[in-house]
Amino acid sequence: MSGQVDEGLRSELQKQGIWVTSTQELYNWGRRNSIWPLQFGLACCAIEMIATAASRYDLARFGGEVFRPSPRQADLMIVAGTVTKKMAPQIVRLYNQMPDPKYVISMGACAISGGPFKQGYNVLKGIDRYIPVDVYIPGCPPRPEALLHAFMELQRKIDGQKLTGESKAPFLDANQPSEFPVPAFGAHDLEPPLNSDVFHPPTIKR
Amino acid sequence: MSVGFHELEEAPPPMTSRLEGELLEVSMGPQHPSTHGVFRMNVALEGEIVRKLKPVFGYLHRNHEKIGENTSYLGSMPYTDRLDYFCSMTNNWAYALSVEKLAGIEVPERAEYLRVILAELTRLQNHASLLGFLLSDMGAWGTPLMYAFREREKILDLFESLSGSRMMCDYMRFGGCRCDLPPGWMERARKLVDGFPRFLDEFEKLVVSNEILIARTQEVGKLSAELAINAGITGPMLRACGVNYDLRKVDGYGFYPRFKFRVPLGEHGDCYDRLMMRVLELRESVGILQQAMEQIPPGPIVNPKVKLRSFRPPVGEAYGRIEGPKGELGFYLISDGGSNPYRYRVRPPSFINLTILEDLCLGHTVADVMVILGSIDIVMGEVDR
Amino acid sequence: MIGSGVLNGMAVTMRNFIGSYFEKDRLITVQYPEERETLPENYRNFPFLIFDTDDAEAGLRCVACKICEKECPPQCIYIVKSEDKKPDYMGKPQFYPATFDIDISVCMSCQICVEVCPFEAIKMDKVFELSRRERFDALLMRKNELAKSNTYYHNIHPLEAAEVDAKLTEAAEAKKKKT
Amino acid sequence: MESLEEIKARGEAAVPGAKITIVPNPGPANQPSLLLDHEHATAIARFLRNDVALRLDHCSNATGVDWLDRKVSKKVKVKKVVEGEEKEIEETHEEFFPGYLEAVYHLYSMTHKHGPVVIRMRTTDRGEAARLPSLTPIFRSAEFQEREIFDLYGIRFDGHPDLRRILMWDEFADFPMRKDYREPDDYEYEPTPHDDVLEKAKEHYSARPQLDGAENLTAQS
Repeated sequence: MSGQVDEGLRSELQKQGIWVTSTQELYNWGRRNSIWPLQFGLACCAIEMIATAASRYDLARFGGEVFRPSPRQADLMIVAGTVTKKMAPQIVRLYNQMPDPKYVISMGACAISGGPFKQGYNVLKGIDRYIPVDVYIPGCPPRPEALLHAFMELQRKIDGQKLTGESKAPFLDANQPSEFPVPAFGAHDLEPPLNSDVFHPPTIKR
Repeated sequence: MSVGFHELEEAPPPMTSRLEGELLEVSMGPQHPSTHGVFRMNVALEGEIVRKLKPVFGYLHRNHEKIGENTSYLGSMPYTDRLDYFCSMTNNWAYALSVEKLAGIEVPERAEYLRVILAELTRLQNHASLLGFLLSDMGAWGTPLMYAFREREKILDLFESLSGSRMMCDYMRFGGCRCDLPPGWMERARKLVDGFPRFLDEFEKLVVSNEILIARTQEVGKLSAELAINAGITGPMLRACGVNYDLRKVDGYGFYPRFKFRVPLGEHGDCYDRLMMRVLELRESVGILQQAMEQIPPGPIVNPKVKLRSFRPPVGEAYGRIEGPKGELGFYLISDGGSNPYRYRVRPPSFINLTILEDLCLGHTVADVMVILGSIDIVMGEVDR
Repeated sequence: MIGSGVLNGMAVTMRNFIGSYFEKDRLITVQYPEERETLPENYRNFPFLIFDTDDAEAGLRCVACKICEKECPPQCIYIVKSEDKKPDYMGKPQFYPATFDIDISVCMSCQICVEVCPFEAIKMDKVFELSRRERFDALLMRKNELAKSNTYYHNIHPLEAAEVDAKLTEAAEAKKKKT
Repeated sequence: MESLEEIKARGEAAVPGAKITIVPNPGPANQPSLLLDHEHATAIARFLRNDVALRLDHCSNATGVDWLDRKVSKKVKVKKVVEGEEKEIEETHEEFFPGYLEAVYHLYSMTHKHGPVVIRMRTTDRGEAARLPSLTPIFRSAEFQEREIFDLYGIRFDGHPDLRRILMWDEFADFPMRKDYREPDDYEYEPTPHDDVLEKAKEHYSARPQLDGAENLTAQS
């Protein structure tokens, strides 16, 4: 009998016990199939987000059609479009208002890195300067299928999250921050220009 | 020591502050389900009635003009797609038209026809999705929007098979278009255009005689012709006030004089007229498309004299404009003879159409603000640039 | 009669609902990921580099002329020219890109690099399933990830690839005649 | 529509004391413009709007342009008497043009369906005196566009009812569309650096005197 159980599962069971493992599975199954996104579009990508939710691509097949206008009821924030410096504090505030567990999909080039508009004086070069991002979708704008693909990627991520143990999900860890400081408007730029607790770019030498 | 109620010698005085007649300030947006993106309005309300309304812009100000001044003329073309992201084709056209004016470039006949066809298809999908959004703002959750997006997807498919992208077409070039039609495209387009009136009929039946819609739009947000002209309002919004000013007729750019079409005009300038204006324009666009598809000649699609790289127009300035789906879309370019424009300015129709937002909303309820805003037809990418 | 407009609207909704069982036009949902639309020939997402023959390193058509790097509007291409020359697929010694990076977290799929390339070396790919959980390295496409064979190009853009091939053979023949 | 010369003549006749200059446009677009003086600009604009023959009632576009100080060096051949002999000597003259900011308006007529008539106004300098009369009392459509010009170019419009920043936040101190605007240093990660970005990168990584929370990143290397 025990020979048929796969090795990973067995070590998991040994560590956490059958009760935790099956609860975790049920819990993650429930969470994964009812991700409620925040109804919140910024720019061009938001239109593709609407197209994803509309009849052709039908996000409802993944349990994500319930777009909530209030961050208090949302699990997922799809940052769809260019984040300007004027908008960034609002986005961080919205993120802070979302209840845990919360996820962020950074949709499109602009939300990842400023994209084509990164040379602009009012464009934030990536929302991950202020809040942690779970899935990045490149593309300008990404096709609705690409958003669905990212959605499935997020579901896989949720599926892999653990309830207990060393590597438990960050939202269950009381030491992990779930709110981040909101940047302030300065005379020349946002203050601070990035949150160094969140943003860790590699140094590139050319 | 705690104080019991019986120890009070006198009852505490009643609160003197009063709420009647006081203005309640509400900030709607930038994250609001029906502000069409990141638009914000600071509204002062007396009860439910709007007494003051100040729009706040800039939440999507992504420095289009500054980037345009630092990029080559060709390099700005894909950026224009992202101005009004519903109508990349008309944006392309307006920009190409301005550069052609600036450098004195001729456009071959077939390319002009292609531009007309694509611009009218853009108008179809813009107006269709606008109607969907407007009804969605009014509380017709989902259904009309789904129908509108169903039609829009079909047009996007055409754009995709022609230009390679659903929304960001980047299709037009100075002196023509980038590539010719792929095989079978025209048949598909014809089929779509012929089938479009059915959607329109259904849509009209769905909404136009709907009592709730009439109650919410008629006599709401009335705009007088004088104010509309003075405030620079253009597009369907202007024509809903009864002013006959359509750049396709007035400027006669791009072979529009060759097509027979009427300019629908409104009477009252209220939200209902603005909504109906879109429906009527859709019907005219279908007519233009059918004529253009009949007449389109074979031939080259791009002027071979125009260099793709290191394109330098002569010193001078030009202002070109077209009738975009949202209004008069203009580009003002100053060339200093270099490879980048010295000044690159976009005249955004939806930004200027918002000038009279406060005038329209005063005295209406806060729920009407959404309807009025929806009927103006804004896209934040263009408002803030 | 009051209410008739609403009823009319309901009738349309009903017709659409019932119609969706019979008409392909009314039910357009694509069941991605099980069902995929065929992407049109012209579809473009991110650029890739073409190599001829089997060797991705030696057969690369790119000669590191840096035109695309200069023309790219959002400046997402980074090229370092090699110091030595290597014979290209036609046997002529040419420079080659020692580094060729495209930051697809910036690229806006505008196709200008393809249009300006005089060597038909860079083309647009159709892959769009590129979601990543990491940003920095995961979204920077290096030369080895970008290099794809001409056969692949023929698979994704058959008409265009045939045209390009014809053009290249014509140019090669013209050159042969000259020498 | 009448020619610009006629409009100029009639405008100057209608508004006594006004000075209108025609600015030529050498390009193929052939859209020359009228330069108005500050004092009479509003009156001229009102004349253009109300005149029966012109009726330029639609102010389509209003925008700013920044012209930096520039020096033009010209080589001029001058005849001079050198050592009792007349010689032709080449001399370089350096001419200095002080910079100014400009507001450009494109006027059309919806009544007569003609246009454009381009009018422009220039400030005396790019600093404190960057002021122009506002045309908002005449064309309502200039309201937001003049606010935008103020926001991005820093031209103050006298007579504008509500001159505030429109696109940037209120605390913002710079005028970003000016040609000499320098962006704040928010360079962090740029895997594909080019000319000016590369310069920025070098600057960024070499000296970071200001402590803005990013100093930990440079320490990583």
